[in-house]
This record gives sequence, structure tokens and C-alpha cells, in this order.
Amino acid sequence: MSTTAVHEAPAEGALTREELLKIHDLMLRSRLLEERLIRMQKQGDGYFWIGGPGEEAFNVPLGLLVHKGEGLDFDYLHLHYRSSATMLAMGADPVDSMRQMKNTASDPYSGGRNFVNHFSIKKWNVVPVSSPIEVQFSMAPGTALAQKRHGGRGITIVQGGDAGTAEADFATCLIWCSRPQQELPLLMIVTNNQWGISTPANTQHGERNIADRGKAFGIKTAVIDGNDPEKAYAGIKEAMDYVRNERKPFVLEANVSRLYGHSSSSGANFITEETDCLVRFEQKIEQAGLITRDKIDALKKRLTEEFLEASKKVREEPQPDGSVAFKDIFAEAPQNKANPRTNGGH
Amino acid sequence: MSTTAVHEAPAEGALTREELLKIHDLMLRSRLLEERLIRMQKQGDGYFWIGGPGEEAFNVPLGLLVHKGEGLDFDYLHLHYRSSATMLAMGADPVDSMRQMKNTASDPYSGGRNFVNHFSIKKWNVVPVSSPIEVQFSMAPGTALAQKRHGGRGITIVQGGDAGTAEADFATCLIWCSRPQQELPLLMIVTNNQWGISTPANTQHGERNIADRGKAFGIKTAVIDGNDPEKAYAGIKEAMDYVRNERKPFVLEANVSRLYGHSSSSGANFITEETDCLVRFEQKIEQAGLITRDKIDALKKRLTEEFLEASKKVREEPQPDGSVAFKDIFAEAPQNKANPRTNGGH
Amino acid sequence: MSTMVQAIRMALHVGESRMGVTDIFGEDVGAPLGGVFTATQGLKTAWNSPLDERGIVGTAMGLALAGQRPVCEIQFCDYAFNTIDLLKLAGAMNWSSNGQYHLPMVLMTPVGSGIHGSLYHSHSFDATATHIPGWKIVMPCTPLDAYGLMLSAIADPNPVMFLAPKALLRQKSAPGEEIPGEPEERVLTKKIDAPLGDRSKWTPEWPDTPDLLIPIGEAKTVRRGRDVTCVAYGRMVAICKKAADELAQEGIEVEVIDLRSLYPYDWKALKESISRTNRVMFVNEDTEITNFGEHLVRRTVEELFYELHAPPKLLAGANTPGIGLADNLELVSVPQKSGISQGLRDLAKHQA
Amino acid sequence: MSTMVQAIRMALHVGESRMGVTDIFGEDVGAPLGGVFTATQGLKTAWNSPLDERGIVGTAMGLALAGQRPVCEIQFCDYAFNTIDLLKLAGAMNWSSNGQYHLPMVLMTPVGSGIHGSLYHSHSFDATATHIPGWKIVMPCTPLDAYGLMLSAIADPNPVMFLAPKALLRQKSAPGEEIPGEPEERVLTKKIDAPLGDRSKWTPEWPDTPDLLIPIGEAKTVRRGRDVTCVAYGRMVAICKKAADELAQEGIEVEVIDLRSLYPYDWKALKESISRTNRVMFVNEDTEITNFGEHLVRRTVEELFYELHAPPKLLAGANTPGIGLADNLELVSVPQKSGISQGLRDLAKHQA
Ligand SMILES: Cc1ncc(C[n+]2csc(CCOP(=O)(O)OP(=O)(O)O)c2C)c(N)n1
Ligand SMILES: Cc1ncc(C[n+]2csc(CCOP(=O)(O)OP(=O)(O)O)c2C)c(N)n1
Ligand SMILES: [Mg+2]
Ligand SMILES: [Mg+2]
Repeated sequence: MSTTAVHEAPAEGALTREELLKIHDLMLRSRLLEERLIRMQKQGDGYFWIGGPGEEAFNVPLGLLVHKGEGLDFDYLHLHYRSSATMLAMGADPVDSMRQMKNTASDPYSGGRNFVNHFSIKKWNVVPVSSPIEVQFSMAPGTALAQKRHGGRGITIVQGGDAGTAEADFATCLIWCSRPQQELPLLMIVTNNQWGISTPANTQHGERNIADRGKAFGIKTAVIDGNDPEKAYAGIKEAMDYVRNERKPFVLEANVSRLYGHSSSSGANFITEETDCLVRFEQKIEQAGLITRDKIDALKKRLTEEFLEASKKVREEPQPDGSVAFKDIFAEAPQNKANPRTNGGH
Repeated sequence: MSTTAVHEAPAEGALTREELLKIHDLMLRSRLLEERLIRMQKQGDGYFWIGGPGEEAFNVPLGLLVHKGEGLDFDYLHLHYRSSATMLAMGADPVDSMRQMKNTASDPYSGGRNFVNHFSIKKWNVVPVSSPIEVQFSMAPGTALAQKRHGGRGITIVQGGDAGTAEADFATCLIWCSRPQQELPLLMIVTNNQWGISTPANTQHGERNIADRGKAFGIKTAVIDGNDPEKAYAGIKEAMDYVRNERKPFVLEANVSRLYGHSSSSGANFITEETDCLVRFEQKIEQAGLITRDKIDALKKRLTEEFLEASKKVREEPQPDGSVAFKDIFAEAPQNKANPRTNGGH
Repeated sequence: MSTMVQAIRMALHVGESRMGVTDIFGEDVGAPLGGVFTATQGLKTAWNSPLDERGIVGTAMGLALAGQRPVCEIQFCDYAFNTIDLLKLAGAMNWSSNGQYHLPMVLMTPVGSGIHGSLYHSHSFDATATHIPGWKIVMPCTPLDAYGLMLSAIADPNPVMFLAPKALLRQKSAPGEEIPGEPEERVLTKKIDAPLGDRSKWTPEWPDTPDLLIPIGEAKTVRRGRDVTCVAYGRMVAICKKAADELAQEGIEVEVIDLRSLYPYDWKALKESISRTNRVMFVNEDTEITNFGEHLVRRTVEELFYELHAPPKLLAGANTPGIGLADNLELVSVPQKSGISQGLRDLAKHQA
Repeated sequence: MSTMVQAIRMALHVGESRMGVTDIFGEDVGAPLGGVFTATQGLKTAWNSPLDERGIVGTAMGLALAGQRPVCEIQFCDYAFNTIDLLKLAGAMNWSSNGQYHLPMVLMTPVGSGIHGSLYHSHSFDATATHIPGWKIVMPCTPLDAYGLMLSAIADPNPVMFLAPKALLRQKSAPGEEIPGEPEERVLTKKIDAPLGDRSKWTPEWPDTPDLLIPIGEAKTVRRGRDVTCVAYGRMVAICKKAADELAQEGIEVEVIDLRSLYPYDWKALKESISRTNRVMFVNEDTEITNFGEHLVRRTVEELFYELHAPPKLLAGANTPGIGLADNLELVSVPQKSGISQGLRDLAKHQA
């Protein structure tokens, strides 16, 4: 079948059939995971939900394009609380998200201390996601500076929402990544869903595009459709390649949707008015003959059951005991090198 | 004499002979006052000096163009520690600056509490100059918002240096003054002397012009030569007229000099490498036949003596006593309107 | 029986309709949401701001400098820590301007734990706030006090911080503690709570409530007792009261004082009580090192050392980087009734 | 006889040459100035930053997350109050990441009054710093301690704040307290102080100084005494010592302890001394409400109440919005020798 044929020999730069199906699989997993997490919260298996349903078409390609690993040769990720699809695309275990939702002792990201989708994965350079908006943009120049000095192809990726760009940190990042002769390999990403909780972007932001703020600093910028995974993949790849090769910053803005509202505090109900990137993409690959509706439905069914079962198991996992509150406050100090003759001065 | 004739019937928009001489007189006064303050500090009649020698060509026209008075119908000024020429142009008494330098009880701006050139003049809407860099840019939207609502022609003027634009507050001001349908009558001024203490601007700032940062927000911008009082006057007037009439923001950047270094901490010695706007302007008006060198010298001599005498008097004025440290912490509370039946709840 | 959040809303309505409040603003403060806790629904001067706490505080300062009367909100006090420099500047405005510029602004922000808020929806702000000179600081624990203290905050010519214990915002007033003029519960809700769904055509019907200003600086004794004085504020007051009521069954009579105003605070009331009971415990949620309760302990030993029949006690939050999400983590991080009871019992039983 | 600022510079040199320090940065920290107090002259990893304290702290955090060892400077602690949210985040990094991410960063900043600094060059930071969990905090008052504590701060895998009493930065070490290996004064200056004028060709000659780490958490007794314990840090130590020496002529023997580390602090040393003298005064410059000295008072009455023969005292800064420029204003706002002597005398003479 011709469309298939096209996809067996994809056009220059286009994604292969396998890649497109992989992306769909990850988008679907991410969506179903978030929907499971929302259920868990509504059933009382967790106190609060916030996450990324509606951003899969952008976040999955991002995760696939990350150069994953630990240390300066790999990409550093300063993400926010809507990045679950990026994490799954990188290979994170969905069960761990359920553990953080249920704040079990087994939650690998925060040990039951933090809200769901507040990732922290040292072996992949994923620095702790923090609740305060935008502070990641003040830290990102640090990892990028270390990488600039180190050389190689590792870059720093920092991501946040649209409303958050009004915080100081976004401007700090623009300034620190564009210092003359000190430009940093830093990819600044704004996932623009046109909302800050209940506040529409167009009531607070005079910028035509938020990315335009990079221009005064001579930073390259682009605005892409984050609801189309192929466009997103291409846009992210182009920006990343530039940052990797030129060792210079780039501001990438992507339009995305917020499909379940802001968080469980606003009800976490499906918003029919917003574009659903998953539905859109499934229609496309179905029409292109890459997959049948039956296959999609079967996959959906299997994953839904898989996640439900996992959530039941997680529910039984032990909670951290009180002593955990006092663990990890300080890292072990190195053994004291002090010279007894003078240490303490007496 | 032709040039004079030209100045008797000035070209459209050009300044009259009288205006030019007035500007020169104020520039000279401002310069001599700062030089007197520097002397005072070096002689031990004051602990610290920071001020604006080198910015007279910009700051004097600014002061002359301010719509001066108290309340929403007049301009609000959020200035910084280099604004003495603006204050003198508005009619401030040079002796009061000496009082603040010597931290006398008679210092009207801070009662002997704050450093010299930290003005605060409520009757002219001059809000307190603060040592922390750039915070005035976070407060300016407040006075501008009140004026927007009030209507009329009063505007808010906020001014700071170039290095300080790296602080959060500059970005805050850009965002808050350009909200859709909420644009504020706010003139943002950056006096760019290419220095932040010892740090050259071109080692830290990737912007071609700092003013360009306004463009992403659809804010009008301009960059002018702040060392030429005629160009400065025209540039400020154009920006001000726009803000006054359109009730919209404007970012104005002016290149200026820092003629005595950063402050007394860096020696406060004359820097020969920088353009001296006063020398340049005096040559010009002398050649244009507006004034003779003798007249300039005589004026300089008279003012120098006048300021010296004043500084001697100020030296004799009493210092605040300790009780002043505990005055003015809180404003008088209005008399208690509480209903005794329930106040305090018992 | 209004809730605290309704009481704050009614006070803000009085503020904007009779006391000259010009602006009530912050993130999600305006329509349609009217605040993440609904404290600002239906108010005619309420508006939404950019997501920028520094801009919120700075703009409030500018408005106050221009003679307006702003009430600004920081959505959670957890997000006010990037504005401390501006808060210090606001507190210094009158002083540094030689008394020229008053700054009549109110900053309101929800504080404290008790809603499973994890690291960044559980912070206390009392230690930080009381260390900033030039501010008055109030922290009510009942709807009526919230109403009266908000009115006093608005009337004050100085910057006033209004710390709202977030876990109490939806609690109803006790019988007899209604705000004069407030209608019966269901009616009030119908009149002033925004409806679900489309709110574009909704306008509230404000009940006629009086100018009942509760003076800043006056504590309230919520329970009389001869044996031990327990000084608390915010969410801790009710817990201390409950512990005290239970201890009465053991024959221990605890006097519970709600400080209500953290600065200036009612030393006269504390002194009178401590001099009578000779034993005192201070309770608050903030982390225990450099804690406002330690100031009260210091003042106590400075002035009342020889009145004390037992060492004064402080029960405060654990010195951890945050309050963990899991119940067990929050329970060991914030004072609980059991610990409060034990502390009070030990004090009462303590033999000098 | 190095000055404190030279000692810090030598420690930073050891840090970058032997201990893995990768970045020493902040406003005017790099060439040509090398810091407004010259603390960073001639260091090979020193660089100038934009005028943005949030960027400085954030970038230091990022560098530490990436395995670097940054030492960042806030030019004056007076300008660190817009970064408290980031400092709190840094202190929470190890805890919130379940122990995955250590944050080996040093933040150094000049603190305190004594140089006629007026409102914004006189701030103390000890109250604010000690209220932020997850940080270690040191505050030396001699060049040798500055050297040894900076080395310990650099070696520590956690965020450490190095508070430098600005009025002491140019003071020389006392005889016998030199840093081992430091040459004679004039020679040292020639070797490591940047010349006036053009510095582009200048490179320092670093003396060979040892890895003398002074452990974080150890106080130092600077004067033995049986009658009263006086606990201070930073600029107040020498003033307390002087007051104590004078009081000796009245027959009052004061024990003066330099805390040196504010967190963790050496409770063992304080406890031992207070249990012996039964009288204690804490002295610091920060404003007196919600002050770190109040924590020490609280700990004292909590654990040593019955050892005390007099109420424990705190002498701290006045609760004013700033320290005024005029001498009279500073004198009444910050503890002075006369007040310290009087306080100690009263304590010693106090009859229980
Ligand atoms: C510093 C700070 N201020 C306020 C909040 C409360 N808050 C949480 S999410 C949010 C809106 C964020 O909007 P945006 O940046 O567009 O990201 P989105 O949630 O739309 O993806 C706000 C105000 C916060 N978490 N941190
Ligand atoms: C928030 C803050 N950080 C640091 C300082 C110390 N400082 C005083 S002036 C100055 C440089 C300001 O440079 P610029 O903004 O260009 O103004 P200029 O002095 O050149 O006119 C610095 C870093 C300060 N006063 N405030
Ligand atoms: Mg958004
Ligand atoms: Mg400059």
C-alpha cells in the first residue's frame, strides 16, 4: 500500500514507520499513565496530581532525542511537572510514577517526600523537578557552563511553561547563556499551553511569541506546533543539533494542550475544547495505514489493565516511616583532614 | 553674529539660546556639586560618595522635562544614585546634598540615615532612591498603573544603569508595563556607561542594545547619545511625549560617561579616557558664540566658592542623635475604629 | 457560620467599598477563579497578575507610593522567598524616606501545613516575617478574627502581612462567633460563592457587615487556666485548645492564648498569664532554628525568669528541608496534639 | 601576619589548585578587580558575572549539580535577599532527590556593620542563614580561622555559607596565629596583592600553605574565665574579648567563646562552659527579633535551666529597618563594648 511504501522508504529527514509507531506507543503509554495517576488521586491513592497529558506529541520526541546518560558528556535535563512523557520516552518505569503518586518508601525520585511527576534521576542527568516555577532556568546555565568547558556534545535542556516565563529566572537564563564569547550549549524550551492555572496567557503577556525574547540577545529561536509529533521531532532535532554543534543557546517554543486542566486542584477532568494530540496522531497513522484501529484499541486495553494492576500492587507497598524525614539532609562529609595540632586552634 | 541669530530664531524643535545656557548652567552646577561632594568625602566630611558626574548632558534635560509636582497628575520618578543633575534641574537645593553627604540631622531626604544622592522628595513624586540595584523597576509599574487609571498626562519615569538590567526587576518591568490592554504610561530609562563597577558591559551582555529587550513586548525603544544635551533633550522629549499621549511604555537607552569611576570606593578620581559632556558642550556653545570662556570661568569660580562656603556651613550642622534610629519606623496608625464590644474578642 | 475564606472575602469587600482599597491582585486572584482558595471571588477591584511574585510585591509598593491601597496576594507563602529583598525595602520605606512615604499595603498569603502539601505547599512564614523590620504581621485562626484583622490591616498606614493558615480557610466559625450581619450558612454561600461553570454573568450579593476592626497587637485568650500558659497562633491554636480540654480531665488547667498579631505582639497579655501560671509553652509550625517562638522564650526569660517554675518550652517544626508528602513524614515534622499534650503535662507536673 | 582577605585568597588558591574548585565567581570577582575586598585577586578560576544574584546562586547550584566545585560570592549579604528561594532549594536538593544529588557549593558573602555602611552595607545574615535547613554556616573572625574554615567549606559535599565579617577583612592576624608557611607581611603583600595600575601582566606568587582544615562545628574559646560565659561570632568576638579583659581588672573573669560555626554549632563546648560559669550572654549584630542568639537562649533554658544563676542574656542589633549612616545611629543600633561590658558585669554581679 503506497502510503506504507512511502513510510518504508521515508523522505529525507522524515520518520520511519517504526519510529512513528514507537512514538505513538510512547504517547499512548504516557497518556494512559497520567490517566491512571489521575484515577489514583481521585480514589484516594495519593493526595495531589499534576502532570502532562496533552504534551505527549512534544515531550515524547524530546525524550527520544535526549542524549541519555550521567555526567558532562550527556544531556542535563531541568524539567518541570509536565514532563512524564519525556521520562517514559527515556525509559522510566511507569510504576515509579505510581509510587511517587502514592508516596511510598519505594518512590525512587523522592522517597515519598514529593508530589507525583517531580522526577529526579541522577543516572540520566535529570535534576530534581521543583515545585517553584521557573527556578530551573536559573540553574541550567550552571550545568551548561560545565559542559561548555568540558567540550564534547553534551547539552543542557531546560523546560517550563508559558506563564512561568514572567519569573525572573527566564530572563536570568537568557542573559547567562548569551554572554559574549561565553555562549552556552543550552536549549531553552517553553511549552506554551496558553494558561497559567486559571489565567489566559493573552491577558498577561504582550509578547507575540515568548521565544522572541531571545532575539535581543542574539539567541536563535523557533516556534513550533507541539501537537504534531513529526513537526515536534523535526523542530527539536534542528534546535538540538544547533546547540550540540555550535555550543550556543536556542529558545524553542512549542504550542501544546492542557488536557486535564491545571491539576487535581482544578478537578483534573478532560477538557474537550483543547486539541488532543494523541487523537490527531492516531487518525493520521491509521489513515496512513501504519496501524489499525483494532491494534490501537488492543494496545490501549492491554496497557490500561497493566497500569491498573501495577497501581494495585503499589497501593500495597510500604509507606516511609518517620525517620525518613531526617535522612538525606546532609551528604556524608569526607573524613576530617584537619591537623590535630591546630584544628580548632587550641 | 549668524550662529547667534540662528539661536535667536531657533529651528523647529531646536533649543533657544536661553534654554541652552540654562542647560549649561545646570550641567556646570551639577558637576561642581559632585566635585564638592567628592572633596567632602576625601576630607572626611562624609563616609561614602557615589554620584553622577558624566551624566549631566542626559540628566539635566530629563529634569527640565519632568512634569513636576505631587500626586497622580504629575510624573513619578524612580531614580538611582547618579541622578543629582536631574534633581538640580528640577530645583533641588545643592546644600541638601551636602547635608546628606555629611549625614546631618538636617538632611531632608533621609535624616542622616542614608548615603549621599539617595534622594526622596515626596512633594515632587521622587520616591526613595535605594541602594539595591534595579528594584525601582519592580515598583515603577505600581505608580504607572495608578496613573493609567487616573488618566491625565502624568507618567512614571524609572532609571537605572546598564549592568543592573541583568537583575530580575528589569524584566519584571517590561512584562508588567506591556500587558495586553493594560499598557502603562511608563518611561524606562537605561543610562549605559558600559560599566558595572569594574566589569565592562561587553564581557557580560550579549544584547546589541539593551533597549532591544523591549521589542519582543511590542514596546517602543530608542538609543540616543547621552553625552549631547541637545540630542538628549530631543530624545527624551520624543519618548516622553509618546508615553504621555499614548499612555504606553517606552524604553530609552542613553550612552553616558562615568567620569569619576564607580564611587569613593574606587578612588573617585577623574577618568581622562571618557567623554566629558560638559567640556564638549562648552566648546560648542562657545564656538556658537552663546557664551565666552571668560563668562564660563567666572561662573565656575563663583559656584565653586559658593559650594565651598556651603559645605563649611553644613559641616557645622548638628548630627542626628541616637533616638532618630527609632523614629519613622511606623507611620501613625489611624485612631482605633474598633467596636469595644467585640474588639479583641473578649 | 461563614468559613475563613468567606470572612476574608467579606472583609475585602468592605475594604474596596468603604475603606479605599483600590487593588486586590495576584496570581489567579481575579475572575474567573477568584483565588486558588476563592478568597477574592466577586470583588470588583480584584485582578489577575503575571506569574511573578517580585512584580506583585513591587507593584503593590508602587501603588502604595502613589497613594493607592493595594491588597496583594502571594498564592502560597512558599513562593514568597524570592521577594524578601522587596519586603525589606517596603518595611524600610517610611524610615529611609525620613518619614515622607508611608506604605499602606497589605500582603496576604496562605501559610502552614495540614493539607498534605508536601515541600512547597506547607511552608510557614512567621519566622521570616517577624525578622523583617517595619512590617506588622497578623495571623488569625477564626473567621471573625480574619474579618476584623483584615479590616485593621487595610486601615493601617503601614505594610501589613496577613498570614492565613491554609488548613483553616474552609473551616466554619464556631457558634456565637459569626460576623454580625452574616446570613445563615446556605444563604451566604448562595450570595457570595461563585457558581460552578460559567461565571461571566454572576455578581455576588454582599451581606451588610460592620466595620469591626480587631486591633493589631491584641492577643485573645481562648481558654482560661491556672496551671500552664500555652501560646500559639494559626492552625496550632485549635490543636492546643483541644489538648488543653483533654488535660482538664487529668485536672490540669491550661490557659491557651491565641497571639493573633505576631508583630507588634501582645506582651502585656502574655506577661500577665505567665506570671500567673508560672509555666509556659510556645507552639508554632515553623522550623525550630531561629524561630519566632524562640524570641518569645527569650523575652520570657529576660523579663519573667524568676516567675518561672519550670523551663519555658518551645514546640515547633523539625529542622528539615521540607515537610514530606507521606503522612509519617508530616507527622514527625509538625507539632501534633500528642506532643503538645505531653509537653503541657510535663510542664504542669514539673517540680522545680 | 596576613589579613583575613589575604587568608581567604590563599585558601581559595589551595581550593582551586589542590581541592578541585572549578569556579570562583560573582560580581567583580574576576580580573582586574578581584573582588570589592580583593578576596579573589590572582585566582585562576575567578571570573566576573552579570549583576544578577539569582543567576549567581542558580549557576553555582547548576555547576554543583554537574559535579563541579563552585565558590560563588554575593558582593554584600545585603544583596542576597532576592535569592532566599534558591538558597532554600539548594538546602533541600539532597533531601528532595532522595539522596541522589549532593550540592558541593560554597557561597561567600561579607556581612555586618562597622564600616559606616548605612542601610545596605551593614546587614547581618546569620538569622536568615540559620533558618534555612540543609546549609552549613561558618563565620570566622581571624585570618587563620578564615583560611581553615574556607578549606573545610570547600571540602564539604554540602552547601556551605561562608560569612565574612567585612569590618575584619583587612585586619591582620595576631602574633602566633599566622598561617603556617605564610611569609613576612611585606613579602606576602608583594607576592599576592595585585599591583595598582595595569594588572594585565601580573601573576601572584602563592606561598606554600598547608591543608589546615578547621572542622565545621567546632567553637573556639578565646578567653578562659570562671564567672560568665560570653558567646559571640564575627566582629563581636574581639569586642567581647576586649570587654572581658577590662572586666578582669574589676575581678570579673569572663569566658569568651567564638562560635565560628553557626550550623552545625558546638553545643558541647557551650554546655560545658555554661554549666561551669552558670551565667551566659550571647552577642551578635543581627536584628533582635527572631534572631539566632534567641535559638541559643532557647537551647540553654531547655537543657541548662537549673544550671543558671542568672537569666541568660542576648545582646543583638536593634529592630530598626536599617543601620543609619550617622555615627549616633549605628552606635545605638549595634552592640558596642560599653553595652557588652555592662551586660557581662550585671550577669556576674547578679544575685539569684
Ligand atoms: C514561584 C511559584 N509561584 C507560583 C506557583 C503556583 N503555580 C503552580 S503552577 C502555576 C502556573 C504555571 O503556569 P505555566 O508556567 O504556564 O505552566 P503550566 O502549568 O501551564 O504548564 C502556578 C502559578 C509556583 N508553583 N511557583
Ligand atoms: C542588588 C545589588 N547587587 C549589587 C550591588 C552592588 N553594586 C552597586 S553599584 C553596582 C554596579 C551597577 O552598575 P550599573 O547598573 O551599570 O550602574 P552604574 O553604577 O554603572 O551607573 C553594583 C554591582 C547593589 N548595590 N545592589
Ligand atoms: Mg501554561
Ligand atoms: Mg553602568
